[in-house]
Amino acid sequence: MLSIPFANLLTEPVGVAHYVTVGAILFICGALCMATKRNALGVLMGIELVLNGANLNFVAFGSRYLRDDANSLGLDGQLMALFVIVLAAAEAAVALAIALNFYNNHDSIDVDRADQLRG
Amino acid sequence: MESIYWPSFFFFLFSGLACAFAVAVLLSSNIVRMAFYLVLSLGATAGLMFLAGAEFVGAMQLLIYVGGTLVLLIFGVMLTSQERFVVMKTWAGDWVKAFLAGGALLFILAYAAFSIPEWRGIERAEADAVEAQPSVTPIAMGLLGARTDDPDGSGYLLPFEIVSVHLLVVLIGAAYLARAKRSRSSLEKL
Amino acid sequence: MTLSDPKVYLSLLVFLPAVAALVLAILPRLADESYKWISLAVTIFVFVLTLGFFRSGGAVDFEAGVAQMQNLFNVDWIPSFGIQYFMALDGISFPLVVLTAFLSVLAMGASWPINKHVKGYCILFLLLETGMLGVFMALDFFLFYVFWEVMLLPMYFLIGVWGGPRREYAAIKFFLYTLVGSVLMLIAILMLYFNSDLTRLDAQQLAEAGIIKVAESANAENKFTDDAKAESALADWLKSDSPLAKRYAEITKEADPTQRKQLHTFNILALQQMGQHTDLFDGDALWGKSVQWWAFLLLFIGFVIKVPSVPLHTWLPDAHVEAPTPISMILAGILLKMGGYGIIRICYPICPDAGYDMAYFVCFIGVFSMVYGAFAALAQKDFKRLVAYSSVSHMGYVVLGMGVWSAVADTGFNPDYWKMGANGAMFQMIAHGISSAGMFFMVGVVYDRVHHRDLDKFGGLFAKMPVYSGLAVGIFFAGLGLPGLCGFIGEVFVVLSVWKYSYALAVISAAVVILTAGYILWAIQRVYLGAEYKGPHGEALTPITMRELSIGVPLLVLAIVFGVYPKALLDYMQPSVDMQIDRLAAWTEINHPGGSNKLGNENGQVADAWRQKINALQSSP
Amino acid sequence: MDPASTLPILLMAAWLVPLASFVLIVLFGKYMGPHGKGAGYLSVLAIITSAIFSLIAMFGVWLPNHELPTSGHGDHNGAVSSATEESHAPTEHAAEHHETEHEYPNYSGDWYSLGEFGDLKITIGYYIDALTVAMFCMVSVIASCVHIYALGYMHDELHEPYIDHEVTLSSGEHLHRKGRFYRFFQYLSLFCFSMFGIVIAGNVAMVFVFWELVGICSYFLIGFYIERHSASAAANKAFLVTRVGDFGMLIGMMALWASVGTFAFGDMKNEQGEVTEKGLFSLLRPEEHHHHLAPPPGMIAEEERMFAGDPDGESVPAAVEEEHNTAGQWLLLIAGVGIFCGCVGKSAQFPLHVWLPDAMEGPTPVSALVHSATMVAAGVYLVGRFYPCFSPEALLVIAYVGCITLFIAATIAITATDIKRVLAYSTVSQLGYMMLSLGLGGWVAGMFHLITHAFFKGLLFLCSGSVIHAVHTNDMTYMGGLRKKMPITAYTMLIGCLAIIGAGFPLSVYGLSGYYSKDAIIEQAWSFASVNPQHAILKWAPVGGAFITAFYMFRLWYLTFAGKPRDEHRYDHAHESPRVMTGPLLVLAFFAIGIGWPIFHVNDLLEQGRPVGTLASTQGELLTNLTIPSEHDSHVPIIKQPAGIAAFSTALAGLLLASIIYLWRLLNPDELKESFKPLWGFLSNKWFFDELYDYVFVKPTLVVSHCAAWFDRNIIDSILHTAAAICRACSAVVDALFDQTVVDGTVNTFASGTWSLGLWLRRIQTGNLRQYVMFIVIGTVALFVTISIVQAYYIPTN
Repeated sequence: MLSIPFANLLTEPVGVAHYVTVGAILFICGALCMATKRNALGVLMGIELVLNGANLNFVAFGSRYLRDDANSLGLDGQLMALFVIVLAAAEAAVALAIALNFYNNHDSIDVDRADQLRG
Repeated sequence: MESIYWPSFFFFLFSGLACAFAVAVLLSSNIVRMAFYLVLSLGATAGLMFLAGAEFVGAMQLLIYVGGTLVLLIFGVMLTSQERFVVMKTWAGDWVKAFLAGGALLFILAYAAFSIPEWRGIERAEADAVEAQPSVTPIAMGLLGARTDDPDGSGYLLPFEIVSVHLLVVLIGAAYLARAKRSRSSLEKL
Repeated sequence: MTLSDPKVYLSLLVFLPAVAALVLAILPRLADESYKWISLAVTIFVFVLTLGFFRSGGAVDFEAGVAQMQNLFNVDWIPSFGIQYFMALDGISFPLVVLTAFLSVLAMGASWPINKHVKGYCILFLLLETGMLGVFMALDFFLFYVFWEVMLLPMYFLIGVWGGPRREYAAIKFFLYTLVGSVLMLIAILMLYFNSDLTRLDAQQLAEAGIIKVAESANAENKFTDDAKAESALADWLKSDSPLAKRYAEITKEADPTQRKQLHTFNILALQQMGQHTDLFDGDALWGKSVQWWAFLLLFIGFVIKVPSVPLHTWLPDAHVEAPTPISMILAGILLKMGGYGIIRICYPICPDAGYDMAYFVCFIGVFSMVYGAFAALAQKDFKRLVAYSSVSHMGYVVLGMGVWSAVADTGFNPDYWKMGANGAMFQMIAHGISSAGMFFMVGVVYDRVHHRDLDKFGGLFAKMPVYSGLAVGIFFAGLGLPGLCGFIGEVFVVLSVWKYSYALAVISAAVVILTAGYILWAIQRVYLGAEYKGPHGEALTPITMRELSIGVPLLVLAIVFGVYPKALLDYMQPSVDMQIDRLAAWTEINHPGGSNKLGNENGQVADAWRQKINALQSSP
Repeated sequence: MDPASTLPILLMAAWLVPLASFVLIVLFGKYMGPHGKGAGYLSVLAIITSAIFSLIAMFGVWLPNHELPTSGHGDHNGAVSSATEESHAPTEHAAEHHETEHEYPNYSGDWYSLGEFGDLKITIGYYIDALTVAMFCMVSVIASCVHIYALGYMHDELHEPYIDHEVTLSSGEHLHRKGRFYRFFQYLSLFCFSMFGIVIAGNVAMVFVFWELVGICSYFLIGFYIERHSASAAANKAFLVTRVGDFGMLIGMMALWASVGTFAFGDMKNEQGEVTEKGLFSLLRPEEHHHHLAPPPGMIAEEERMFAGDPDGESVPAAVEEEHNTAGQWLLLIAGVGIFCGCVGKSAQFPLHVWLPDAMEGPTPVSALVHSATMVAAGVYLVGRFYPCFSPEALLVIAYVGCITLFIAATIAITATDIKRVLAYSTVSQLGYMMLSLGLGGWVAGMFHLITHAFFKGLLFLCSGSVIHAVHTNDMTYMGGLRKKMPITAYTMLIGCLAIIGAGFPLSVYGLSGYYSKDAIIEQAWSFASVNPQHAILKWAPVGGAFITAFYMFRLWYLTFAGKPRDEHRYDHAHESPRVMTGPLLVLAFFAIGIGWPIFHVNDLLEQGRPVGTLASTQGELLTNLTIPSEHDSHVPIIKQPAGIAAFSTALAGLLLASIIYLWRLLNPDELKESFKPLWGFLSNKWFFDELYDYVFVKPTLVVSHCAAWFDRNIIDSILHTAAAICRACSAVVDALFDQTVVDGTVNTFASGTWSLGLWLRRIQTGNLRQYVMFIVIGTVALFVTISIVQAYYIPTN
């Protein structure tokens, strides 16, 4: 019974693929966030989401519960995730500082007004 | 009919929350709400991490992201708002393009993820047999350069140090960049 | 990594000017004077370093009376091509190195009147010094070539930027000539490289080439133990982890000699051994001539351009006339010597067979340059041009002296006369380095004052600048070859040695003494003697300054010292030159026992008669 | 005192003291007293020290240790008797009377070596024999006199400023300059050093070294008045002409060097007195060969080697008959003639005599010391020193050169009116006598004449200097009657004139110094002619020369001192020279009278110095009918008496002729000049040698040199420029045909493509952050798609 593809979703352990899919969703939300928000802080939040999605993948690939092959990243995945978190924090600090500066200079945080790099 | 495998249940719960709030972040146009949804999304992700057996990472996720980074963000929101919670509309065309591209990417990623059999998960019995191992100590040792879990693996002392220094530099740099407004007048002088 | 390590000492010596140039380049802007002072200090320091070789007993010293390479070291540089960072000093290169350092100091001192782009000038000057020192010390052909080119470019700019009115023309002419020479040289280098094979040398020869190190033997007489020692040193070397040794071992593992690969090398000493002891370079190359014939010809042309010899000399007068005074000093004093150095260090020992065939050609080139240069000098109206042509003439002695291959069957393989010629040539190089640098400086002193060099518009300088004129006359007489001054020794040694080789050339070369005296005395008469100065800016003829004096006097003093006591130089130089000539004479005896030299008869009867008679003479009371 | 150890030291001291003086004056001359006056005293002190050392060497060391030949050769009569006893006939073969060889003491050694190459060695050493010591004494004594004399003569140079009346500046004024007193003495000291160096030299190379050094001193001294163009030109001429001779000398040296391998004169001995290295003399005249000239094997081999490449050469050894072994003789001849060429240059022999008269541009003391007494005699000295190595043929060349020279120079002296030039030509002529004598085998006669001539010619020059000092002109036509004004000068000069013409009582032992030496030369010439009748000209030339010598010397004296003054103004201002100048005149006059007297034993001393093996008469090997007679053969009465009478009578005739024309005025010299006008013109133009050389050598040399320079500029450089132009043309063609179309086209298309692409891409670069993010996303998708396509279709799955 329940030959529908997702029938055993709740009875069987989930795999890496599930996590990866969630990570992908988070990533794409973040990316789209960056692509659509005009507020610099929104863009920043998009970045956080993207990083978060990636982080989730790291954790998933390192987890012993999710896949049975010997290629598990093991602890390395978690360590990577940790580094990403730290770097994300650092990035957030810098980005905020940039945003503040931008705001100081333009009296706005609309990224569309930041177009000095136009070719 | 087998009983519900609770970890899967929680996975779906947290993943649903995380995705939902992420989409909310995307769709919301109010910067303060966005920040709020982001907090929730990140918190849910932390739950996913707990589920994957990465307690320490999950905890850090909560501490640093939810506790630290977001506070930072909210500070940013408060410091830069020229009117009260201003709304900046995005062009409709941008939305369309964004969703097209994003959907395509999502499709590809999900397809790729499920196209590999090994990634679809392990047997329940196997999963039950996995002993829970505390990960804090191995992580700490790994960061200090001595791997306890994997004798052949390499430690992360150097990246750790680099990251520490990097953090320091970034903070100093951020502080410098975010100084008071006089930079503008001095720029004009130049 | 102390200074007592030759590796460090020699590298410091060579690269110190380059490093200083780099430092000057990145230093913030200073006053022009400071650049000059810094450069002067660097050149002086380099000179002091070369003087350090004279203290005997130190770890890095240069012992007089030793023929072999001293302070030898080699470090792998580009092991896949067998290129090494290989330097050493012997009696041939050591005097030239000291001369280079010495003249650099003086030339830097003579650079004071230069006020245009001083920073660039000093940087290029220092780079030039590195190139020159490197050429004389390098024993790896590739390294040699690199230094050769390193020296070329600064010279181009020094002439082309700081020169006279036709500087661009002169610089490009200099550059093209020299470039042609170095391209020919490069071809020859590659020919030799691809025909070389280290595995063909035995242990003793490898030791000679500086590749393996044999412990000093207590009694040098015992050939057997020496051989054994060399063998064991070879074995030790093969066990070491140097890439060269590994490849050597790998290649020699192949038992079948026809299947064996060749182990190419750029090592000049090893190439010398191959040239003299193997047939590696005897293969046909082109038009029935052997590899070494072509290599010799190409190298010789390359070097002879630098010497320069007629007819490849016309860059020299232009370059000299246009170059600023200190650069003329360097050019005449050192750069020309590289040609002679190349001939004696590279051409003859590596390609003895070709050298034997072409000895007459070489000598003829030398004599022709002597005569032609002297005649041309006689016709010049420009003071500096005259001195430049005198250089052509004087350097002819060098080529001639090196080429007098008189150790042939007809003379009983007696190498003494050739030794005399070669030593005379080497001496002449140093002597000419001193005298011609002095002459150019003397021209520069007066040019700085009156801004013209027209010989017909001088006169009476003796009255206005007595000390200067005295110095100048002294130095010009050194160039003339007056006994008691350095020019004489080299010239007379060379000329006296020529008769044994060819009496026709000897007579012509002796005749040059008349012409030399002619143009120098005539120039002195027109410039220094006479009642009054006939040109413009007569009021600017002020007496010589202390700076100029301190440049001119050391040159004259050296000219006198070497002229009166040539052994001061020969003691350092002669053993190495003699060893080289002895080897070539031994080579001739083995390879041309019958004597095919066109000067003698074919069957060597004369030589036998010669020997018998000499022996009889010596045995009689 | 052991001569072997003391002589070198003494002579070296004598040699080096002037060098020290030179160095001191060069460095500090300017500061020595007012206008460098102290330099003169220093120089004088130095040369007197040298003289003292030399005299100590002679009288304190040499003479006590070396018994002079007791057979009494020094005494003319004694010489005759002993010679007659030992050599029965002049034509006797030489090999039989080597028992007449006497002791030949000499000391040689090396101080240091300039270079050693295997067995070859070039050293600075010494070779001391009787000749060396005698020359040292002669040079140092004359030099002392001249130095002292110069203190007075060069006094003008102490003035500030010195006015040179012979130089007119472009402004029309005479040149005013600083005095150069010290400079003069500096050069004199250097000259003395160099001259001693030649004399003491132990080998040919060292001779050559100092040969050049005296040349350069001569150059400086001739050109002392550097402001005068004539002086600097004369200096150049002197140096260059002597260099031509040196060229020959170098060839000779090379020939010797390549064949014998040594330059040393004497044998080098070690502590035990054993010969370690043989010198030239013992190699060329081996002891086992009775000191007869025999080319060493090295020379024979070298000659064979030389001619081996030249089968048509006239000297193929096999072509000559057996009893005359010519092996090595040609090379020996080349070496000998080569060395002699150097002597020709230095001693102003024909054809290189042209420089010496011009050299009189120098101050008169220089003419006295350098250009008459010492330096020009160095050529003769070298011939004497090198004597054992000259083959008979080379000697014949020497004799002929000397003979031609003595005649030409004497004839030119007849017409000269410059007092110093007359003396200069007389010097050339006398040097010709010496060469002739040496060439004919008269070694002692030649060297004897060298010494006596040095004294009386030095005296003559100093006297002429004294005259010039008084009347401020060289031209004898402005002089006359000066003997009343300056008697010391006049009578010392008369002594000099008498000495040079060889005045003495014929067939006796009483006469002035020239009498002994000149008669000896003429006797030798007659002796030579008696065995070689085909060379009779060599017999008459010296006799004719004696006639001319007497004529022009007394012409000079009469024109200067006798008769009436021809220029009253100059005559009125003339005065006797100060004592510092007349003193040396008197000293030299004493020597000019007496140096030849037997009591001074100069002749004996020279006899002692005669190189071993050269006394015996020698047969030519290449010229088989040539015999160089033994010098002792000339002392036989059958030769001595007619020769003496001939010499005396010709000299007397010359004197008489001069007296007739210039003293008694029986014949008007101007009428004579008019009637012999072509001859007179020929002689007064010095046989047109200068013009000839100018056309034959100087001009062609300059033409060749201009050709060379022209060749450089116009041929070699043209070739270069043409090559460069061709290269440029080719490259232009290539440029037009290929580069600009194909290469440039490609490049330009590429460039413009890149440009337009950039322009297009530029539009994408909006600077809009959000757009960039979109690009990232789209790029990622594209990447994935591409990879999967590639994977699916192009990478084979296993």
